[in-house]
Amino acid sequence: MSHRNYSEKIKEISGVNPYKCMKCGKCSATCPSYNEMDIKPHQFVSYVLNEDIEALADSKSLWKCLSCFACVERCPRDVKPGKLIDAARQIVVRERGGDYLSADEIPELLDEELPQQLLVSAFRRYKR
Amino acid sequence: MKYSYYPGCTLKNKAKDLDRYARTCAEVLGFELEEIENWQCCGGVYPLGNDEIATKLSSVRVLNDAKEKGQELVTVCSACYHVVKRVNDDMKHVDDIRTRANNYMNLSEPYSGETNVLHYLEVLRDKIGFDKLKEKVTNPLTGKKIGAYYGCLLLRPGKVMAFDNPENPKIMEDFIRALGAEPVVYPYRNECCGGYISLKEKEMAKSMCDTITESAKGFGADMLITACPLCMYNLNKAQKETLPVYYFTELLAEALGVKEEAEKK
Amino acid sequence: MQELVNRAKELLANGTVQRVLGWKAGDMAYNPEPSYFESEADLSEFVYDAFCGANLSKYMIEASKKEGKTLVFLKPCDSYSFNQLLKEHRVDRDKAYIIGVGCKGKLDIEKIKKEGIKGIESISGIGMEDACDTLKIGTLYGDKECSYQDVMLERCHVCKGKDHVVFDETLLESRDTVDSERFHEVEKIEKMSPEEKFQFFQKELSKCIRCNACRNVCPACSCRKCVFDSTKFDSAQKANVDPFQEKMFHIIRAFHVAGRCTDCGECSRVCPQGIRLHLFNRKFIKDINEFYGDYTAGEDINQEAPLTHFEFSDREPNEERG
Amino acid sequence: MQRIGVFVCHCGSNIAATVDVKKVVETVLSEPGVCHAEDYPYMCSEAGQMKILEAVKEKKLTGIVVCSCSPRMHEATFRKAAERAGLNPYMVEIANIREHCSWIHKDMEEATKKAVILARAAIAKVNLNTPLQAGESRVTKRALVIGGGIAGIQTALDIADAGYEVDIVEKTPSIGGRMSQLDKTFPTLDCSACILTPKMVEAAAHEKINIYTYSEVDKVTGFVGDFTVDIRKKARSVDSAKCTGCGVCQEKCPSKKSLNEFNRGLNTRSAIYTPFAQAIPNVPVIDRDACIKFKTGKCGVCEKVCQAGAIDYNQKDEIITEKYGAIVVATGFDTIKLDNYDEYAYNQSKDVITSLELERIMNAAGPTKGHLERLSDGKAPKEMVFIQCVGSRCSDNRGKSYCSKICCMYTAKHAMLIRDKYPDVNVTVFYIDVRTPGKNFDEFYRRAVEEYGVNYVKGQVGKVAPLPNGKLLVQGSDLLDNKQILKEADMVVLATAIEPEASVRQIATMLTASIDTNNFLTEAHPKLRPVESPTAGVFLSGVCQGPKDIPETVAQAGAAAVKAIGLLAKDKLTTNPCTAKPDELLCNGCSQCANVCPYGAITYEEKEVNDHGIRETRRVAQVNGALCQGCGACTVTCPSGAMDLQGFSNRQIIAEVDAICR
Amino acid sequence: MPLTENEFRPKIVAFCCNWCSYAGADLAGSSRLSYPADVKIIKVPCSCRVNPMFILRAFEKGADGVILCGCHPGDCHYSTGNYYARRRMTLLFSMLDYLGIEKGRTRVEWVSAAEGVKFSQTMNEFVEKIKSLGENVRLGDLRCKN
Repeated sequence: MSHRNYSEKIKEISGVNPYKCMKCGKCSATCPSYNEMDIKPHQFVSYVLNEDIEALADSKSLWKCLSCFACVERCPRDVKPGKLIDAARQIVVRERGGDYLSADEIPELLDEELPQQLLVSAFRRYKR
Repeated sequence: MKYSYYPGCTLKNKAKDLDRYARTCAEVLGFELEEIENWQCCGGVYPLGNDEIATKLSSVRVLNDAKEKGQELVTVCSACYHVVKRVNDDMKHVDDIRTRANNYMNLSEPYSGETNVLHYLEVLRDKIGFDKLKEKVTNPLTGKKIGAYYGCLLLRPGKVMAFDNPENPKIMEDFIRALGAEPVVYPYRNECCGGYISLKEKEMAKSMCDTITESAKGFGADMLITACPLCMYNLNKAQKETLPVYYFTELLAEALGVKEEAEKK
Repeated sequence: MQELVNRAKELLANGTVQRVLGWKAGDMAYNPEPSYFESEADLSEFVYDAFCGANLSKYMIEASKKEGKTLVFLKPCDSYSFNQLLKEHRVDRDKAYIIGVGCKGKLDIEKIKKEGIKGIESISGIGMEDACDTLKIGTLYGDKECSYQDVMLERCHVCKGKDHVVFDETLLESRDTVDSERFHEVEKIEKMSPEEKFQFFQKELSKCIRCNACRNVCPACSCRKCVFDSTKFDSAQKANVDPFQEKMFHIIRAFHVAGRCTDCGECSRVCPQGIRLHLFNRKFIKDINEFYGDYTAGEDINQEAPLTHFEFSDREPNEERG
Repeated sequence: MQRIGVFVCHCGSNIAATVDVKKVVETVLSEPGVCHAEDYPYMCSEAGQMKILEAVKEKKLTGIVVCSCSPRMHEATFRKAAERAGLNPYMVEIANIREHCSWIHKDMEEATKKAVILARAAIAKVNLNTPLQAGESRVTKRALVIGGGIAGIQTALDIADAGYEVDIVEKTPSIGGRMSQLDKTFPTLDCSACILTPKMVEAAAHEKINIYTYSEVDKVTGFVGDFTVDIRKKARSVDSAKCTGCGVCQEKCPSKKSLNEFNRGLNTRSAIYTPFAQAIPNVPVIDRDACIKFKTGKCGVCEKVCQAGAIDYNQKDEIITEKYGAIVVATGFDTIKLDNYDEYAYNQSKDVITSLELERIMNAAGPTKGHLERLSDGKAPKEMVFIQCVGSRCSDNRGKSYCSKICCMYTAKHAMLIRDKYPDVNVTVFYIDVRTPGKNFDEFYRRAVEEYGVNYVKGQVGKVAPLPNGKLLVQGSDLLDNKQILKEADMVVLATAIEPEASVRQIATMLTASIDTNNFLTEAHPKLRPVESPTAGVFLSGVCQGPKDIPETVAQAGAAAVKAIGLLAKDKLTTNPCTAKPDELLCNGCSQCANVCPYGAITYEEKEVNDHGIRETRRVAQVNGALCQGCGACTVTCPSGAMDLQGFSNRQIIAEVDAICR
Repeated sequence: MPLTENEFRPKIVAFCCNWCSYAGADLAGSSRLSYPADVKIIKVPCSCRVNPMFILRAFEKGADGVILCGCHPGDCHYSTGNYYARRRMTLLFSMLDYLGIEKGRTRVEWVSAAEGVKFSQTMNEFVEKIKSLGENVRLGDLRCKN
């Protein structure tokens, strides 16, 4: 797929209209993972609009987003940056198979208390 | 009153406590939780993509099961509540998802979001009533200063979850008050514990949990309560010694005087 | 029946009324017709039996223009029509002397014929003094019998009640005749698929020959000049030339009487083609009851009519029924 | 048969770029009745109108169709042109081929086709038009101003100075409005009370102005030039004629726990109170919900201490009915409720306040006597944070989609005043954009930055978290430095969105003035008629029409006054001749039409008619042309079609339907 | 949108009240908020001016959809007109449904003078709806169809 197509796909999967963003930065002010991210939440829309999908796909931010929906809740323009980044992650996972988490590394990540849902959700989020 | 009950995977395993206290207390409070047969895991995370259908089907099955019985659906785990409620909202409002999900499911009658999804706390608030609950408390938790930890999943997105005010919730505080204890309100009670990333980003999760527990302690909490096994895990990983974390159902059982009875189950 | 004649004679004699509006025996046992009686002698032809379905209230519009009072016999259901006309200033209460007459249900000759009874010469068991449970019918082919109830007019099965809403005096006992649910037929149609509904009405309405009998008999349809006869809407029509015009006529006719129709059922009774015209009016009545609260036209002349009244919280036209 | 001329306007390229006007001309020539058609770049211009005049003369036209912009724009222009040409002005119909066609379609073929159809519909209608004569109605030379803030006061003063009687209805106990709550005003920093109070006094003293405070509009009937209004004077429980305004009652009143509305609920007041020292009239009211006498029957302290004997517990609401020729709405605004913005902790912390609350705190008559201090502990703040656009520019249903317009400037004002008076206080302003169009406005904002060292940070705040130490942790972002910021503040001030005063909805309904989705009153035209409501005789002043600062409000108030004066100066108004007209021969006399007439314009008469030779007396409907406003409700109620509407007759509308569906 | 062959282009009549909806349509125009050319607007003083005869007439003459727009309840220029229109149309639409006429062919929408966006959206939706229903064959005078 071309960059344009990826960009369109992200908009489609997320249902986000990035043109609605007014660049107020409330998402970045809200995000608990802000410091861990290389591309900041308020920048997501620009990458999609500029069709700079490669940078987005290679970004650490994809894996640092908590899906805590705080940005979605507080966005005054209903842009939902969290859905946008999730869609980008979806595309990466679908296209590249997802190399962020491999089954081999699971055992060492486990401990006694770790709840099942964490494993289930990790696979949902990071693997095809 | 009889409800369909969806415990979810973790409550059958690492979070057994959350489940068995909930069931025992339901008996005391006079409502019945009828576990759905052959339920499947909700997936633990709501599939955000508009084109995700298959990943939503296990929730649709549960919802449709409750619909066929004519019951409301109760969950205890925050994650299950979140996933099932959001899928239900999709089935109600998103034509495309509804059509495609129903095509997969091939039900005798298409499912379109008819089931009402309730969190156990909502049953206490809206069906039983915190006043009534207070009357049933035999062992009030007087003197305990408890911080409610909501996390993200119960509250957000507020428009879909419609659980409580997402920025200033009070249902757990009212719950704590009904048990005879003193709620401690602190601003980070609706901030994320690190949730889903804690499998790989242990440090990040720890620092987030520290902010939460520091804030709670700062406002004088002796302990936290949560409805989420994932939050419980993360909060305990970050610290365990200075601020104990309990499932809300455990304190409920204690206040109703059935804690030991529940533990025998 | 004789009581009615006697009382009419009295009222004529003492000058209370100038004339009597009632039913006159027809050429058959089953077709009495509305008639004025100006004198005692005229009244020899007066009849009141189970075939006197005709609603006389509409005649009172013209009678109100005549000198002096007119004695009119109104069955319970007819009195609603009279009241509605009163509300619309079409009849003059002071020009009417109303005797509310009892009713044991009126009969539908078409139903008798449908029972396979042909060549009718005489019918007995139809007087108000009769038990009205079995009809004995003398025909060219011998005596036949049939159940009174089975051959009653549709409207009598769903009768509004046997109390008169307006009268000066009442005579003769009534009998309750309700044995069906009034809106049952309408509901059945409502449950059909659009295609079925369309076919159903297409079949009914394609029978229409635009004879205007329904319009002429209807007490609510009493305009001096009907829109379908005037140039006001560019809508003057005589015969239907296409299926649409049948619909147009019947929808508009029903709409014009919505909130005013007392469900007297005369339209269906007189339709020579047997079209169940009351299904239109009754649909409006049912909707009005459901959407805006129960309303019976003609029951109370001071009540606000549903189409000249509103509530802030009325339902929206696009709203789904539910 | 009419002789119709069709005139197709290019409107420069507005129409002609999308509609093939020549084709329209060519096509309509074959329509029945059309004997002339032409196009012209600007039909509304004098030269364009001359084209119409010439054609009427040459071709002996009896009807005119203009294919142009919306009739809301130029119907009046073309009717006048027809009149100049000697035609009845109501022989003109407009086909709206601009707003309803060229502006919304891109494909020329399609737009041209549609333009032809719209022209056909207008032609079909004109074929059935009949000359109509406008009637006349009188003008009551008195204006009503609803709302006694700066907008209402200015409007009333201007109308009164022109020599007309004006009544102001104000629902609170005093005139003055929001402006009286402000401490200083931008961009000059003069004291609000100092410039407002003289205006209030002037209004009160003006012989042509009559002020009803503590009063509300209950009912409005009638129409332009002739409104009848019921004003409810709420029971003050104090006799205004006797009260000397000494204030002893307020001092002695034992019930002192009611929230002080004037101070935005930041402190309390007595049950008997005047809202503020400069109140006009200086007559207190008793808040009956708080008064011990009204609640328990015991007390009566105020009555005992009042030497003037002005206290009257038995006073009742009084209804005053008055006639007006014009009504000006000046109902103003309020700040929005912040319940949807709990991330800013307004409901959780006393030290998070709105800007209007800060005005009261900064004001010498405010709850802290003008000292800047935290409401939680009375301590002086060292670190202050302002958050802009709280609830403004939100398209997510939590707040308002519009820019509240005044916040950037008042925030700069607050920042500057604080830095000026308390140089040791650090001030940080989080903004999305700083919007300062206006005379000396941007200079004002720059002074705050350059001279007063106010720290402006571009980026919205995500959360304000109260800390155990009593401070507030502000979590924001600096988009220019790409940093997340955590700042401990002592006070946080929210530039809260403004919205129209809640009562405006009810008032708009009473006036049948239209209102937009944000509850702002709609203007007759957004650019060309900004102070008039689409409802004739109703004018708009101040923020009820849209967000405005004080100079704009005063300017608009003056403009509204001029419009009202223009109306009041007329002795008679011509009335709309498009009224209902019954055909007596068809009328059944059933009264159904009268039941739906909102103006009581239909009456019944026993009248002798000659119905094709039959003479008889009938009950027939009569329409009072002065009362009828031409809605047409009666026409549909009438089953026989006896009632018709002139200018929108059944046959005319059906002709349009037929032309469109052809 | 360019015309393509064989595409079904419905005929749609929109009755708009002078005070709110017609102005709303004007605003849609001046804001360049497009909607299909299939919609043709007839101005009436108030939604209560619209006689069921007009609507049926439109269908008779070949309209595929009829929409009535008026001021929002409570905002009628004549105070009460739209309330009557609401009752009349509620009953008329219910009757048409009862006769088997597709429900989507008739609609009432309240559009204020400020709702250009809503006007355009409504018309776009309505045209889509009518397109999905196809040509009106149940309520037409077939002679009017060419």
